[in-house]
Amino acid sequence: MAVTLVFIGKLADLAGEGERQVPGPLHWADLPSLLDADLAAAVAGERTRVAVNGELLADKTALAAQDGDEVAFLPPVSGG
Amino acid sequence: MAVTLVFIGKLADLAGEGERQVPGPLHWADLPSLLDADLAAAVAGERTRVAVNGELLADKTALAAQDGDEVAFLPPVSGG
Amino acid sequence: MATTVMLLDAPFVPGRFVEPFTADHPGLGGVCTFVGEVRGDTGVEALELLHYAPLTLPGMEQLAAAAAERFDLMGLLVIHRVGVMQPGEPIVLVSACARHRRGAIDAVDYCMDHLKSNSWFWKREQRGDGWHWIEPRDQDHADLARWQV
Amino acid sequence: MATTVMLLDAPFVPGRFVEPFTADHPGLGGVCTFVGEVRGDTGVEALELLHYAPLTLPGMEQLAAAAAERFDLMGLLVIHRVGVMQPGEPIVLVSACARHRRGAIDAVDYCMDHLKSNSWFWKREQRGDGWHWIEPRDQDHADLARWQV
Repeated sequence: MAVTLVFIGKLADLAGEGERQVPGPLHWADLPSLLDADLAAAVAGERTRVAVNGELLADKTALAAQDGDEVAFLPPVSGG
Repeated sequence: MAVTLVFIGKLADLAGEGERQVPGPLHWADLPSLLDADLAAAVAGERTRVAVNGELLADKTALAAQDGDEVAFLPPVSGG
Repeated sequence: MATTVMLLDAPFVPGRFVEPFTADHPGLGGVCTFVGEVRGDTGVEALELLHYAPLTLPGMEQLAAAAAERFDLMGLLVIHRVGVMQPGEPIVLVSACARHRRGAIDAVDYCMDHLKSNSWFWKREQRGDGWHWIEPRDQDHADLARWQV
Repeated sequence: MATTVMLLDAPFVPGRFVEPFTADHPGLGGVCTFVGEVRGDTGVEALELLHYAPLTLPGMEQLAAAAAERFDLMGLLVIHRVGVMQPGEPIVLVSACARHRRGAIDAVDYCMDHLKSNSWFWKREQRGDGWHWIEPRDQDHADLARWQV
């Protein structure tokens, strides 16, 4: 068991992959050490949203994920 | 040759027919002597329009039709 | 930009017109289509729509031309039934192709509002107690007024 | 009143969905349908639409429920493509059945405005020089603001 990080769209381009497993627990402050600088900066950008198990976080810096959780990093939507 | 009178919708019900031939020339003042009282009243009603050869008359009392013309009496439209 | 206007005196299947109309406009962004049917929920057994040839079709063609001028369209199709119809039969079809959806949707809305209250049709419904002539609903006049800016 | 929401990952023919949808609602007054296609007039060779399953379909279902509550509808169908599409392929279909046309047309307009700028899709276009991520047009945000009353 681990935490699954999901990168969507542009963020998947920066990550070089769509998903990645990292060991839990995972907090917002852990991300800079886990992600390349470009990706970490994009994830921290004000238009990037974060969802845990499909629930959007109102304040993404409150991120606190356990093993088995899925954390998605969502760039601005482009619409249908 | 004559003037063709065309009655649409409710006016055809009152006229008992959809078309009628009358001798030309035909003026507005001739209608009461040519049409039954109910039909003449409906034709004179403010919501009834008159067209000569497919052209609406802005003032139907200016009606002046010749032999060969088609005069249509048009009740309020009900829309499509 | 082509407009096509038709009066039909027999039942029609909307898809038979919409599919080739759409296919005729490659590169479109969107197509909006409205199909009105004879409602069957109010005791109506049949509906008859009368037209007056010298006015009805020219009036529809003027409406289509006005919509084509007002909205940014690639194509506009307006079909109206006349004659006696049963509940469930299509009575009107308006379809607009455009590069962007706003023009397509607004053109359909505009054409329907004008067709419903400002076109040369006379309508009567057959109910249990016979035929009744119909006049436009007040709502139709209110809808039409939206465009008078 | 039933709403149907689907994500499809392969090409679809709009009429195959609209005809049975219409037939499922006897007594309707009108059905309004919008079909958006991948535009082919601007050098776009292909378009890819990505979704995130835990958000995208629930978001569309909430939109359909909001439209059903806001407008007087008999049925609402919302279909969206995902995956790689070629110019000319349908990308979105919204169809609404109602007793009166105003509800059907407004529901389609409302759903399209929200789908275009406020739904969980990410889009990129392939052009001669590669793939480019797309963000909503300003016009889409302006369209959406029309409904915030």
